[in-house]
Amino acid sequence: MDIELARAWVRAIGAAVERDRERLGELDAAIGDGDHGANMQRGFAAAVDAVGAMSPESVGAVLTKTGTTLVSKVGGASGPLYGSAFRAAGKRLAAERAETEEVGAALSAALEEVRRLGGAQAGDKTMVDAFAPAVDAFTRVAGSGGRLDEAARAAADAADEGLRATEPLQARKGRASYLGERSVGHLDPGAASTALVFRALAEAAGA
Amino acid sequence: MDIELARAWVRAIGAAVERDRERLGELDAAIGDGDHGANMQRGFAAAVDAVGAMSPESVGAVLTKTGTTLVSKVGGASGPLYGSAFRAAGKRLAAERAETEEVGAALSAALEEVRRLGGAQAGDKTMVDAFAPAVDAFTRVAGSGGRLDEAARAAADAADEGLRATEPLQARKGRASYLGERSVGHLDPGAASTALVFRALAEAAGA
Amino acid sequence: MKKFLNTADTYLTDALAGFAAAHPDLSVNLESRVVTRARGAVPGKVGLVSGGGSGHEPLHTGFVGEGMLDAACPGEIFTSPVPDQVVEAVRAADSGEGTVLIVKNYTGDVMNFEMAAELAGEEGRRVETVLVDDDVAVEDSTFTAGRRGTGATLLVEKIAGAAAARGDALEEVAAIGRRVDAASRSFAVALTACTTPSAGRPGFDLPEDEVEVGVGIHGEPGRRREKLRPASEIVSDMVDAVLDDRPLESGAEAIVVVNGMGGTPLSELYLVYGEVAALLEERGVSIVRNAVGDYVTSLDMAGCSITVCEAEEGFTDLWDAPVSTPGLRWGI
Amino acid sequence: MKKFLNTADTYLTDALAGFAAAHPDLSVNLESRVVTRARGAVPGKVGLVSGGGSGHEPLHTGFVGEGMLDAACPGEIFTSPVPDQVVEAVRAADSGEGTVLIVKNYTGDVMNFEMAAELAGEEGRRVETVLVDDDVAVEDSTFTAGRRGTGATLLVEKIAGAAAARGDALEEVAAIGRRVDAASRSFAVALTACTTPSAGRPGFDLPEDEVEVGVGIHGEPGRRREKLRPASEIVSDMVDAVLDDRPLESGAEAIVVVNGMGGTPLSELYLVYGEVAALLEERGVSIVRNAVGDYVTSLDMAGCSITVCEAEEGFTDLWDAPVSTPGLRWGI
Ligand SMILES: Nc1ncnc2c1ncn2[C@@H]1O[C@H](COP(=O)(O)OP(=O)(O)O)[C@@H](O)[C@H]1O
Ligand SMILES: Nc1ncnc2c1ncn2[C@@H]1O[C@H](COP(=O)(O)OP(=O)(O)O)[C@@H](O)[C@H]1O
Ligand SMILES: [Mg+2]
Ligand SMILES: [Mg+2]
Ligand SMILES: [Mg+2]
Ligand SMILES: [Mg+2]
Repeated sequence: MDIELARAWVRAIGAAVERDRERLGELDAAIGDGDHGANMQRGFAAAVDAVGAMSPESVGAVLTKTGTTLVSKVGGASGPLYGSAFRAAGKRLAAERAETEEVGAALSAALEEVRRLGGAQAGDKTMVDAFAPAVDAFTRVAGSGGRLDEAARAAADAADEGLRATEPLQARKGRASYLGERSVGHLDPGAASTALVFRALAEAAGA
Repeated sequence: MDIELARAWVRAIGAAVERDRERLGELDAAIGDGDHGANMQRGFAAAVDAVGAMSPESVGAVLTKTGTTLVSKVGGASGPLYGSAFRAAGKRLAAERAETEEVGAALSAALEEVRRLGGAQAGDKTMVDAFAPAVDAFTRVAGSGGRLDEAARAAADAADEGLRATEPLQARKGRASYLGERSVGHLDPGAASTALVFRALAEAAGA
Repeated sequence: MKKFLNTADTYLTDALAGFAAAHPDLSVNLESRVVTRARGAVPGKVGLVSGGGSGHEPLHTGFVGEGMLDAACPGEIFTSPVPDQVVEAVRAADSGEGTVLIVKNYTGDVMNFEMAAELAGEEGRRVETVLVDDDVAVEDSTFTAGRRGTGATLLVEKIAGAAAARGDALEEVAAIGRRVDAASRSFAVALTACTTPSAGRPGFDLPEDEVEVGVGIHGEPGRRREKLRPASEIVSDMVDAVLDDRPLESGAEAIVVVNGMGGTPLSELYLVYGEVAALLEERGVSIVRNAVGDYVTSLDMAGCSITVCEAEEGFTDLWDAPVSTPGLRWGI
Repeated sequence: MKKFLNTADTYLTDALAGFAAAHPDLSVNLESRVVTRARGAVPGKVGLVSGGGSGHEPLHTGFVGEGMLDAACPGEIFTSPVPDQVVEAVRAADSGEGTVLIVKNYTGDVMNFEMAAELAGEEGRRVETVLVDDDVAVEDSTFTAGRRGTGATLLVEKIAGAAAARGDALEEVAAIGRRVDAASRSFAVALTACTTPSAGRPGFDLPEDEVEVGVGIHGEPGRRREKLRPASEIVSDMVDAVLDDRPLESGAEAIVVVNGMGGTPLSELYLVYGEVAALLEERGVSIVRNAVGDYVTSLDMAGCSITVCEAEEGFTDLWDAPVSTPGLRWGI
């Protein structure tokens, strides 16, 4: 991954959440407060602007800027979570280019940060349920010598799979947990946006 | 008219407004505030109780009691209007029995009081538009020697006719006047209750 | 109908009972339906009484207390009180200095309060009536029942209440009440109809993209129906209606009330106030005081009214004077 | 969607601009979205900051002023503020005596305020956080995000605000805020869903004869759906839920808040209060203070919450202490 690709990734996320803003909002309305689409759209639109306006000296600078922007623009649960995730990833990638395995390590650090901040376990019906399998898949492919686009595609597929698997779950973290059993039968909105984030990486890397 | 007939009249009005409470409410909702049915029902239910509990010494006492009860139970526009009307009529009938012409004079006094208090002219789309033709018809029949039931039936028919004639009118008094042209095309609720009052007299007298 | 109630018939009594429980400094007679200050008439002070149909809370019951009303007589929902109630309220309010009746201009209210005033007069009580008729949606002509009393009632009750509290005589309190009314104009728009407990359904049907313009406070339809437009346009028309009827010169000072009808959240009312403030500023009118909130409501109706009152000599000080009621409180 | 607004995107800014215009004694920064007292931090006084998603007005912006908050930071509708905003608010509130953050217990609020607290700490500011988590509709277990913060926020902000005003030190103000939270429990029922400007339609569909039981204040569905029943039954269940979670002995004293969600008229809230008062009396609990009205709302949602706070040593005096904010005012 180079600086341009990092930027392209952020732009691709921006485009995806813009496009799916309403869907994310509806998913959140069903078991939360309906703002997840607006939150993601607001955050990544700002991030796209921010990383477009800067002259980054490393891949990490792009991701850190993205994270910082998310933290200061989004609010809600997803702002600190995604924001800190991107910042954690950015911290690991101090060079102008990053090998795919390094990207994998950065993504692992991001996941770690989400887990630490939010305290969610696998199966709690949160973004972790898409994030964790995605990072797993990414590092597996990267570890066996796969290219970035291959790793990213595997990650995106795994995230999709993880998203689907949130449907039957009962939420134990975030707003959806307030609904108790009524959270069952719905996709988790944060898992859905995480799937978009990894799909965007695959798109950017494959282009 | 004797004391029992006066009481029967009040009971008949009570039954009629109970039965038509909803219709009167709907008429009032269309061009007013929707309470006319409840107002009439509350007032006449109390009046039926009141005249049932008393030992009146004159026809007028029954009507005066009815009027007083309406004034102190109804509120709104219809309370003072009907209340004062019944009181004005009651004042004229100090004996145990009243001839039909005397009843006619009492009804004229009642109408006069409604006019004085409310200041409505014919065609203003108020209860006066049913009340005035009813009193006209009543006194005409009574003046030419008609019986009470005949006079009352003519009055009721005239009131019905007057009610129907309020539909195309634009209101110039009461709440409906606030609607301006939008009051056109609706029956006046007070005219509708007035038609019930006269129909009830015809029923009571015909029984 | 979706309301917190037990039965439609007991709605009013139950709500008044709750009001009584919540406000031990007021005395609520559930039988006669009269709300007074617990300590009764204030010796040496002119009494202030208002009332009208229920469903407009906090008006009028919520404005009983120090610096405002001495007694209120709530009628049935949207139905003016009966004369007996009003007389009872006058008795409770009258310390011997006479009583001012604040009456919103509706045929029923006017007639019932008139009858009450007569009865009170027969008891040897001095009574003055202040009629509130601020709603410019209604033409003030012989072809109507005259302008309705709406949002300005808050201003009249507060300002006349403060005048009475500072010791003004009967005629003076009435006079300032009348001046406030004369200086005030209002206009209201509804986004939804309200539902009375007894009717059980909305008073009129309003499509999802239409609003009723020029409504009163009794759930009646307005002067006309319009497509929903941006708030800036709606408010601009409302302010025009108000100021066309009683123009204010550049340099004038005004007290403005943006009043919610019961179902509109505060943030929308503030949004509306922002538009009003900008429009008045454009015209060179400075808003010296304002009130934004639910004061003169129409059950659960979504909508708002805008009242502009020219702040004549003395109004602002009386508005600022201490008041302690359930619905308005400061300085005490 | 029927609202007084210009565009969904500008709703919040326009409403805040109107709020700013209406309250010249507050200072509203539309850029940073921070509301403070116009005269800034009070020398020698512990600062009080709260914030959260918008759409709950008057909470929190409406509680900035003497005797209550020093600053509020409103987020987007139903979205917690970002750390930058909170830090800005802390800077405005901090006179050097430290600042108490009052945070409603939602994942997003907690995380954003935590990050802000860290940043403020890095600036050398002393910060204490009081978490409000009173809503018993949510189990307080590791299988949930913990109880939500709802109606008790009013009590915490008022009482902690009064403690700060009388000169309590940072830890003391925080401690009393925590005690108020610990003594409070709430439960809410919604009759309708609310509509956020950006969604443009109600968050959930509720049939005409059903209610959502155990809702929060963000338009989310509740714990379960029920048929609409008489208010006495609904309220009885609500009071049971509250008192089952934190029983009060006969003889206990309580402060009770019956809080409207934005679309429910005051008369219904009083009706509900009447039921609550009767039920607590049955249990031998005396209500020493109450508040009935819209305090912690959910846009235009029809519904209400009931909060019972045991009036521990000192609470009542602090509740009674003077306060002057747009949403709560007495004694000043
Ligand atoms: N504790 C947590 N750990 C991980 N993810 C969480 C946690 N709480 C919430 N989330 C994620 O955040 C998403 C909601 O984000 P968003 O709607 O933007 O914020 P909010 O819940 O504050 O409205 C949820 O769908 C979930 O995936
Ligand atoms: N000035 C008036 N003169 C005669 N009748 C009137 C007048 N004003 C109103 N009414 C009658 O009263 C009726 C409404 O009565 P009601 O609904 O009980 O009272 P309110 O208008 O106070 O709600 C109207 O339909 C009309 O017939
Ligand atoms: Mg959300
Ligand atoms: Mg009526
Ligand atoms: Mg009426
Ligand atoms: Mg949110």
